[in-house]
Amino acid sequence: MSETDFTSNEMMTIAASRALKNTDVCFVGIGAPSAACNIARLTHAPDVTLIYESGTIGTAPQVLPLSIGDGELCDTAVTTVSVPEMFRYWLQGGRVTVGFLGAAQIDRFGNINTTVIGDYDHPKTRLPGGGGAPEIASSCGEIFITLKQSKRAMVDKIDFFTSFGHGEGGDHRQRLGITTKGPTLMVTDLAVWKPDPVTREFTVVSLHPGVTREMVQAECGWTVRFADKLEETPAPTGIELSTLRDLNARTKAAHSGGKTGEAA
Amino acid sequence: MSETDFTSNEMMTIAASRALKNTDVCFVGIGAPSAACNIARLTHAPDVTLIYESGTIGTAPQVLPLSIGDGELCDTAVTTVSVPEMFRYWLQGGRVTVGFLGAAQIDRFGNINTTVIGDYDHPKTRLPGGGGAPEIASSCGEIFITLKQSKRAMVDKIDFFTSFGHGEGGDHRQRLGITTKGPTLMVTDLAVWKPDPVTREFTVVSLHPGVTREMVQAECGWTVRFADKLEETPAPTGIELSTLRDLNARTKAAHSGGKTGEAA
Amino acid sequence: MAQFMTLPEAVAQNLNSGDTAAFEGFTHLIPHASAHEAIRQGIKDLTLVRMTPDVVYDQLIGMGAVKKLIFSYAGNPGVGLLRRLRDSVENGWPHAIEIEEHSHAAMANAYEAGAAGLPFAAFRGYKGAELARVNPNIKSVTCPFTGEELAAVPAIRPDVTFIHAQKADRKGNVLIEGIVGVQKEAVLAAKRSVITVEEIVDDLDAHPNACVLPGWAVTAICLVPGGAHPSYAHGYYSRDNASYIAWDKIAAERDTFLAWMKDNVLDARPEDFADRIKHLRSAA
Amino acid sequence: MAQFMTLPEAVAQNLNSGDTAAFEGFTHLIPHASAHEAIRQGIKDLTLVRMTPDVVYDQLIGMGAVKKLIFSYAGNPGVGLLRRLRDSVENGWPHAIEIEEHSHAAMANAYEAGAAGLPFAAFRGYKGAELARVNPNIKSVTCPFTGEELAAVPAIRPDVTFIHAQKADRKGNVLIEGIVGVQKEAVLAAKRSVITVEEIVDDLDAHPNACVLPGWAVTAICLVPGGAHPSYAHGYYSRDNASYIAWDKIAAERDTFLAWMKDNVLDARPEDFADRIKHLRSAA
Repeated sequence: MSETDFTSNEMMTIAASRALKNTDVCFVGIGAPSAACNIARLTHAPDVTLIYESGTIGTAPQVLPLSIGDGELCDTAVTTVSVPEMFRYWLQGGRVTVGFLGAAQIDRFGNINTTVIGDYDHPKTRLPGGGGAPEIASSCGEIFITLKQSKRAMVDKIDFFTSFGHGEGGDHRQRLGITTKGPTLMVTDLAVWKPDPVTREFTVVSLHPGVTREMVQAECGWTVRFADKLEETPAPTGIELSTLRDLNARTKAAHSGGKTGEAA
Repeated sequence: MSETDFTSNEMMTIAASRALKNTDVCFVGIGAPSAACNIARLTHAPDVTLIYESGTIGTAPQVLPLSIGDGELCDTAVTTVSVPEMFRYWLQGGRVTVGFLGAAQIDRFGNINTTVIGDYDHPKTRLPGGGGAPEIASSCGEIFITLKQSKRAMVDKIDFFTSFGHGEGGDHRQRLGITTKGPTLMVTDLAVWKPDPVTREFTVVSLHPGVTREMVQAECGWTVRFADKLEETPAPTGIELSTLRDLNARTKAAHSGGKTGEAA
Repeated sequence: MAQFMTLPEAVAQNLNSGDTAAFEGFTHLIPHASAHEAIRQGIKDLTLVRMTPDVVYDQLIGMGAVKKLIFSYAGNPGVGLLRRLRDSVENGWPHAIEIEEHSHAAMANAYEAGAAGLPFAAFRGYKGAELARVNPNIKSVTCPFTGEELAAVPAIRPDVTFIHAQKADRKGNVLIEGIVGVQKEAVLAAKRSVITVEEIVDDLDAHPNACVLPGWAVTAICLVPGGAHPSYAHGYYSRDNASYIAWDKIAAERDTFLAWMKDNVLDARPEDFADRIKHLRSAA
Repeated sequence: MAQFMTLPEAVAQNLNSGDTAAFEGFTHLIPHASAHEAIRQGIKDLTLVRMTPDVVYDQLIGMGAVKKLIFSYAGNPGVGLLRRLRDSVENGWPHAIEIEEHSHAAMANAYEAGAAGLPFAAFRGYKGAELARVNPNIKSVTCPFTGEELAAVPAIRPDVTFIHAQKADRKGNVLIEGIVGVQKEAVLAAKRSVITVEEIVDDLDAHPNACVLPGWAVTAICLVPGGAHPSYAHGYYSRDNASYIAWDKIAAERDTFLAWMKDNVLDARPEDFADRIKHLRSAA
């Protein structure tokens, strides 16, 4: 049972959610990953452990949090620890199997920039910065990335190496003494990408339903490589889609309402 | 109002208790110091903060604990933290004004041995070891010591430097880069001792009521120095004595009782 | 030893122009009232420290109170970028600020080292990350046992840390519950601390292992109900999300920003925060 | 992922002769039942780690299960010295054990570093203390910012850590309350962990910031009511002080020691602990 009427954003979130296993311990990055991680939890991976950098471990929010530090993350968590403990015992301690990151700018090797557009000292656009990403990228067992494709986001050369993916490719991680796998999956609104086993360049392995190679290339700033055996991403199932839509509806209802908001 | 009928142990505990101020934050060492610290809290220093290395901060036990980790220390504490936090944030953080130590063996410069009697590798007697003492001795603002005098305990040369007092005397602490004051007071069952301002050798400044210089020397393994102006320790007041005796009675009642104790 | 006083008194006594100051909070319990009071008192040349500078740091920067920012993630949480910070960094308005940028792991470890009285923190980090190129305060140490090279950053030791907490008892012991962030470390790392609280109670009624700061480890406590608005205080009131969204528009232009600051900060008082959270009180 | 099993199964699956093992607890929640099971299974050549080795380590040493002891304070709490440890160190009975001795600060930091996945811990310690002369695992590192020299010790990384806790839920999440000691760190620092608990419940009902070990960070959970006897379990039963006093006499002679071990350990079972604490149950 699959639905044919879904948006590319819905497809992205659902395809990303499928990558998480029930036994994973997942460090949930800011933004897009949060929806994917919670859909995984609400569908095929009810026991997946979700960790947010605010210190909430094993959280199970009813609605998507507005930030990584919402009260509901704490209310539904197995435990909430201090931020130093989170980064020392839980992330650096090597206990997290998957780090799920978004990206403002990314290159073909999964290196991510969320720091600046332009020169660091005189930036064209000052972005938020790395937050937890630099050590999520090196300490988690592997890294999943999810983002909406655009030529502005997927670039030949990123302006700043906020977090390290596969560097210049090949065994660059090992040469830096990083023992974790790094980016092993990227899910966009158009396709599923995996790194080439040798070069580590992200390669399209699956096109979402209705998406062509040309559409993927049109929204990517480098020359896209496609796998020899290119698959089609299974469309969202009815359950996946209704779970996502219910979550979004609950989230919208919970976070809107008649608040004045004039005195920030 | 003072009592004339008291034991030398009672005099020791009470004289030691007088050294703590209401504003002190005191790290309470194992053994003899515990009674002195709690008598201070129960008499002139009701707001003194007592810390035990088990992680209990601001504790106010009704009876003397059997160990540094009794449940009552936690029940009456302002908060109970983990042992790593205790040693990192609270002791090393420089927040403790007084460390109160006992001693199995001590020399004239307040260096303490609780590790071995005899050679370290082939000891005559294996003692418990340093526990918290090495860093209590260097991290607390100053160190108070209390012990019952004997030639076996107060020796010319200690067998092992478990914790550093004034080393060889003089500015030895500063030469090692230790910025805290070290031992500033020693209270025995016979006298009150303070370090000479220059040599740092412990010097008797006050004899307990009824104690002579000869009695102090008879129970000390080095040639005792006496202050030019030797005072007499004020005898315990009625309140001090009744507070101590009540505490000891409560403690005895709480910790005895008809328990079998056969299956340790 | 904690002294109870008004927030204007606490800021006047504990925050000086030129200080290194942390107004800490991790989405939860952001000390807005304290930052507003600092702005009202015209404090300048601050070196501001915080893992997650958000709206309130945007305000301090936009008002020209900040010389330098030490941080790891600067954003309007759940909304987007900080427009006053961008205007300063990209266009130099009202003046350019100096930036010392770290990762969260580095900042968390640096606060922890500060609380522990250590001069630096060592951690496994910054591998392949470019911040190590642009931030001279990222160095390394070598493990004397394994030879592994680890990242090292200086401990954070603010002159003063401001936090907001749920409650204090009459002896000045302070309870923080829920997402506790890095506030305990930020207070213990600082020379002085000012804590605004939702209420002052006879008994904290705290779990034995809850996050409690003893009164003798705190400098000043100020009763400011609602003092974390528009962020939230777990058990007291929820986040005013509309205010975060509104901020994006207010901060977009210098004029609207300055007008808003006059009405809501310069001409306001700490007591006004209580009104701002009335509609956000927890049902509990 | 935590597996529920019997204590004999958990010891058989997780403790091997030659392992480095920590049976941790800080006066509170000492895992006596686990140590007795290890003795019954005839495990040998252990490197035992603990800040405060007490009666239960005296028993392991006296039974010849121990090759090396890493510790910072060895005593019968509130009573005196450990006579079986002394007999081993002073007289080599049943054999001499190797000693690696630290201060509490060093051990606490070393566990913390182990939990944090670091190879070593740096702290301000051992100044003027002679342990640095006799223990080659005490080295130093230099702060790359201030030049200050700090003490360094290797992280503790046991093959297996045993602790006793108040309760677990059915997903294997474990709650420790009261004096929490260094147990969380000891579990997280270890490759494997075995946790005996007083009870298994549907809901931990834990304070959000209480000391909880998630089930996926734990190897085995065993229901052993009374398993901390003669130490105590906060909220469940009090310390059996008479047993600690009695131990001093039992351990004084090799014969009385061996006889006691036969009756109370070798010929006993984990289920016997429940009886031993019946008279010590908290009124609550």
